[in-house]
Amino acid sequence: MELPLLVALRDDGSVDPDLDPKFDAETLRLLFRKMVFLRALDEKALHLQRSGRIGFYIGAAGQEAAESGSGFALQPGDWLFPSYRDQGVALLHGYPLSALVAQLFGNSADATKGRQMPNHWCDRSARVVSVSSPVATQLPQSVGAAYAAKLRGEKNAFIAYFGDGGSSTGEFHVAMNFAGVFSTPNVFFCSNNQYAISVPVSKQTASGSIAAKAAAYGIQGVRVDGNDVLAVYRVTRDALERARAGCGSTLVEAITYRMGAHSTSDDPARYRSGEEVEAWRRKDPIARFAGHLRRLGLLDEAAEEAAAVEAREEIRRAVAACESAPPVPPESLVEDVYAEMPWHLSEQREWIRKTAGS
Amino acid sequence: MELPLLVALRDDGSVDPDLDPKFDAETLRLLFRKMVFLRALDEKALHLQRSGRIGFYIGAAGQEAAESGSGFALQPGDWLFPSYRDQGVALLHGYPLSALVAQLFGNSADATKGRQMPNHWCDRSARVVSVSSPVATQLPQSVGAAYAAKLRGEKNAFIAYFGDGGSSTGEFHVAMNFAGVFSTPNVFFCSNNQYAISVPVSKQTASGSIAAKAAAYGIQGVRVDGNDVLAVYRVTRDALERARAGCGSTLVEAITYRMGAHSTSDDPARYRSGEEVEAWRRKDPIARFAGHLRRLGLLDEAAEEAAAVEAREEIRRAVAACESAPPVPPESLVEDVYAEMPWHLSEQREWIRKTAGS
Amino acid sequence: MATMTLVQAIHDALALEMERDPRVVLLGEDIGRNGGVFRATEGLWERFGPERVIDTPLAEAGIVGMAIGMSLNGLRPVAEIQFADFIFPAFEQIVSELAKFRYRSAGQFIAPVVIRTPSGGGIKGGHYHSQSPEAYFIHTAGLKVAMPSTPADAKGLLAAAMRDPDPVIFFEPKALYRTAKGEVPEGDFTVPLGKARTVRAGEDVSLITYGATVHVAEEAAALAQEEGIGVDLLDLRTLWPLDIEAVVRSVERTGRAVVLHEAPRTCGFGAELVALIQEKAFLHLKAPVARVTGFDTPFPYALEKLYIPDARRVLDAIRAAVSF
Amino acid sequence: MATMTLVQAIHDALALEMERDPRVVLLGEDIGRNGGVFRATEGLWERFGPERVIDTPLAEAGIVGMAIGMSLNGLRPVAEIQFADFIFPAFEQIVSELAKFRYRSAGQFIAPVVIRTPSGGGIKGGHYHSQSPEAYFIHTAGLKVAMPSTPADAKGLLAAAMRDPDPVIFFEPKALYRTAKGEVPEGDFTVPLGKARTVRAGEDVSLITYGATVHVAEEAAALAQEEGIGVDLLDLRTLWPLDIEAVVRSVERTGRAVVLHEAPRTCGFGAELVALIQEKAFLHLKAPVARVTGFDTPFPYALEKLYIPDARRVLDAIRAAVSF
Ligand SMILES: Cc1ncc(C[n+]2csc(CCOP(=O)(O)OP(=O)(O)O)c2C)c(N)n1
Ligand SMILES: Cc1ncc(C[n+]2csc(CCOP(=O)(O)OP(=O)(O)O)c2C)c(N)n1
Ligand SMILES: [Mg+2]
Ligand SMILES: [Mg+2]
Repeated sequence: MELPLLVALRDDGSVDPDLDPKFDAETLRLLFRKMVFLRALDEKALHLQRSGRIGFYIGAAGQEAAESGSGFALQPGDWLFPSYRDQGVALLHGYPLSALVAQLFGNSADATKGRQMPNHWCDRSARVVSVSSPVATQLPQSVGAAYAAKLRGEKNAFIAYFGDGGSSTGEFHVAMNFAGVFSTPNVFFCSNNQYAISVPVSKQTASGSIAAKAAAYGIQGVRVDGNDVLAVYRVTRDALERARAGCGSTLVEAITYRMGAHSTSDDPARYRSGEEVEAWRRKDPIARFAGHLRRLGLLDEAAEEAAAVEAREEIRRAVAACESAPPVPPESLVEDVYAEMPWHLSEQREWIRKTAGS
Repeated sequence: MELPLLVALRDDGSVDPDLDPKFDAETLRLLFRKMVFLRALDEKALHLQRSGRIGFYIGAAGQEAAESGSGFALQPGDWLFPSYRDQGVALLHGYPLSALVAQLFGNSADATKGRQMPNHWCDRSARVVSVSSPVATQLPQSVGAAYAAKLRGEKNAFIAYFGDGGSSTGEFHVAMNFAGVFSTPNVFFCSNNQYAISVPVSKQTASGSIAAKAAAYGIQGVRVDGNDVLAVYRVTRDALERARAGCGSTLVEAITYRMGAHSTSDDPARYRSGEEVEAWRRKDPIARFAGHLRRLGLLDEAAEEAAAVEAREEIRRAVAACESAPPVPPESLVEDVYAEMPWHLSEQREWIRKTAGS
Repeated sequence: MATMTLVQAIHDALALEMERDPRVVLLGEDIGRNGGVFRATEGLWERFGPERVIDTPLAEAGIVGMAIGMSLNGLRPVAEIQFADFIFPAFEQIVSELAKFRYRSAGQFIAPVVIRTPSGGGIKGGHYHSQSPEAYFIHTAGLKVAMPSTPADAKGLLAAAMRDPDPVIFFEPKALYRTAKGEVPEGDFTVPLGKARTVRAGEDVSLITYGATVHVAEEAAALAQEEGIGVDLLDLRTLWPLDIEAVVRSVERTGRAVVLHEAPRTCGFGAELVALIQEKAFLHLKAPVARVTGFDTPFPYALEKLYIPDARRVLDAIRAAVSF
Repeated sequence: MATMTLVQAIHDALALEMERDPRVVLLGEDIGRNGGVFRATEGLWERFGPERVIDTPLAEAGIVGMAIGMSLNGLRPVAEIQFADFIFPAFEQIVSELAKFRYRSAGQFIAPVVIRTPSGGGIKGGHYHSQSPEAYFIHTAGLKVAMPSTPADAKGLLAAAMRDPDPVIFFEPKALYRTAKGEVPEGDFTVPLGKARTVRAGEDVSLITYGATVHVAEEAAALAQEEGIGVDLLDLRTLWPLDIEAVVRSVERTGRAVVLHEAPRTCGFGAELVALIQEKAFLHLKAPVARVTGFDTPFPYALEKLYIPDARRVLDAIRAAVSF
């Protein structure tokens, strides 16, 4: 049961006219800068982690085409149910960099009060739903949110992200099945980056393809070259449009590669070879898109370098703006468990006041 | 994604030579008697329930071909992971009628000490695993048991039964996926009887077929006419053989119909029409097989009646033998929670001794 | 006032809230055309349509996960889990997600889902149609847990739960669905979450319980009265957040307490009640707080009657407390 | 004797038992080639092969369901759940199946599965890499629950769990994996399930705990000693079935008790300990049994240090108990 792999940016430098989103020069350059920005963000965050300034980080180097291509296709009213690796999509969907960086520090500048680990952010006003660690729990939730919109006759799409590992969970199955049965406006975007921590996708499923699983649910399935930002944009845009048009859900599988570690706690050298990594590095989605833009005469070395410098500077400013914010106040520990604080948490707040001396 | 529906007993009275198991006359007659026996068992049990002699019952009328055809294909060393409706398979696999009937009464004649509701039996020596109510939990278990056999180089097959409703659970997904990845000797037998209590299969999945879901896991999928005992036997036998031969797992979908209520607590008139039921009654698997045997000259009215009388008599004797056994002793309440009784259960046994005066 | 059974009162609350608030939707297995296996949603599918009374595929994780998503996007979903015994496939969604959305997003995302589910024994349902799993949810910060014992409370508490800004696990004692009958206020009516009800006042011993065992407790209290023992009987109604004041006030007066539930003893809610009582009223206690509970076994089929606490066991505990 | 960290002791037990008993298999996420995210299974995949050290797809329900099936068919599986926070997708298999097989089949089918899982905070893991969910499992009849605090106990208890005829949920305090170092007997070695360990003897107050907080308790006990308060410190090691004798014996002597754990307070295991102590030693109690616990909130990221009980909070409770 093989689905074709959709590719826009062909090896010979041409673009498949059926998949070409036909962006103008400005948009192509903008998209490129977004990808460069993500790479720079990862580098900075990894540096912050290594130097002990933040506790943890999950990078997405190598997956910039999947992140930016799909994120670029979202429209403002759409809802995003991200996984912990999708900061790239969130930023494109209106989650401010300042908020994202503050979340990494988890101090009083963080809109979520330092409640969760880095990479577990959210933004109600941007419709970016709260990231949680348990893999794939967001998938059935995205179906419910989509159902609500459909019930009210709203025309937004609901995109949820997950990984190849996530496709093995029970939550994946129930979400796809509910989306099929209720014909909701969902897009399920699987970043198949070949690994779930150390487990290769060949040990995750014997089906050979995650997109092909869509048929088991009566929804659309699409396999796309996840390192091809134009193709990813195109298939995601189409899937979102089908959703908004009331034509049901799509499962998109973007074939890509996590070039770095699973997280700052991981050592990928334990489970994959240097050659394998090298082979994928040669397919680096940023370099690939840069080559395309260069061929079109839309990019030169100076512009490429400028994009990186600009990105680094913006990130540096964001970090500087929040790094030294004071820590979250101790009492905030017991807030937001319920809408109103019940007696037992008021008691616990009293202990905090006494012992923390606040 | 349509799989063909396999049929052996054709409408024109002929048998598809590719699916014909080529049973001799004795075997055909035996198989028929097994089906008749199941119908008689259901009738008796429903009567016992209506007259208040047992508390509850789950019948399988209409599904006798699926039950008997598949159960007939099992070999002694195979393991059975049944659902609550598969008494027919269990009996064919060596679970004694006397034990089954005693379980309905849940008194001291019951080998499982009256611990569970009717239809929740087991038999270690027959490799019939303990039935539990939660739908589909047995599926991943059957993969683990199969893995154990494979690890030891044993050549048995592991068959697990479930319903169309069960295909929606997370457990279904993880079981199929693990079976695919570990290439275990499993057969997953889905009795698609068109309903999960009141919910029609069209609201259970938008895929149109449960067998087709096999492709999502890289395992074999087969769709068979579940009211055709020969075809069911044939596809199940083949699937079991593939399993025993180390060729991996199969998902069998048997298309059938529950002619009666979901259980004695259910009123099917609330959710399906008389015409629908009538249409399926005309496809009664026992009548269909009887017609075949009559055409072959292997059955006449007298033999048919004799089979029913004999079945009823055997069941009557089994009921009589255990119905008046004494109740289970109160102290047995706290046995078998652990291998050895810990202090807290010994204490609780003391309360029982005091209050129950035993 | 109308006389209703407990299940009719549940139905009444659902119907009224659906009428009042178009954001309310119901979802679960067999709740639509079939009206629910206990008929709690009978007629609502016909009345409010299949978009608002939703028959789902057989997947509790999907039911709760979908309900969470609905609530994030402005609906007020009421999920039915057909039996509390089948809530465990949804445990991940409840414990990791439902309970934590408000906290982890610092109030940006809230998930005011009500999960209705029949619990407890008394219908010869054996292992998987009888359990009382409330302690799992009380232990999970972020959830509210309620269980009515009368038709009026069933209606009022459920309506309150459906208007509450927090997720509520709402246990319905299935043994009472048709056996508990009583006067129920007509029309709009709520019973506030977090307030216990004094079923009868007494001076000698506090008897604290909830759900189906309230009726067992009433029986035991009447028997105790015959022996001259005055029982102060408290029906908690909301298990968590607990009406701690009512509990402490009662025990301070009586100096003795028995806590009663059907769920297994070890790490059951009774343990928490004992711990709180001895923390807050230690110097008033003239006897250890006694627990009368289910056994630490899976719920049995044949020995169901032995498993569920009866008035005699409660009376024994009352006597022991008074004569300690 | 060899000096080992706690994670090395776990590794040692696994390796020795795999060597000793060919029925032992390990399964979980990233436990094979990667050696486990905490390296508890390092080298075992190379040594015993991928058939016995099994990397599974990402599905805890599958891991536990598969382990149950393996155990039904004669293997002795040890399932790793990567973090205790991710055990909930397997809750259905654990609560409805693993815990009930022996009972519901009246001993015909048994499921001696060990589930190893790192629990507790201390690594800045936030909500989902820090929880202590032991109470859920203690409340579930049919399960045994253990949690070591030293390398020697980690090895001995795990080996005992792997030979036990009942399912055991084995919590490994991840904060101790590398910080707890100690002497560990070499070769075959077990610590019996169900026996507590007296960490230090004292006459004034009993301090009862398990897992990572044993070390907090030791610190607090030392501080108390400086103030002349003798602490009788008990490390439960097996949480359930509890070593009730050791608990009661200690409290009968001291007349005062503090129970300590990291898990949330409400309906935590501490509540059960309080309930049991006051049931069995009421007349010996000179003060209410105090609980020092985590807060009734999801586990926080930034305020982790505040959340986890520290020696100062324990000392406060000890002082309060003694001066009550
Ligand atoms: C339910 C659950 N089990 C285990 C984990 C631990 N864990 C975190 S990420 C991960 C791998 C996820 O892989 P994949 O879904 O492919 O996403 P990727 O990290 O590659 O983006 C695992 C096992 C978890 N977070 N949730
Ligand atoms: C996990 C779970 N949820 C709900 C139920 C309640 N229930 C019992 S049988 C049933 C329908 C099962 O339908 P299907 O799988 O098609 O099997 P059938 O009864 O038709 O043989 C339901 C919802 C259950 N037993 N387990
Ligand atoms: Mg991945
Ligand atoms: Mg069915």
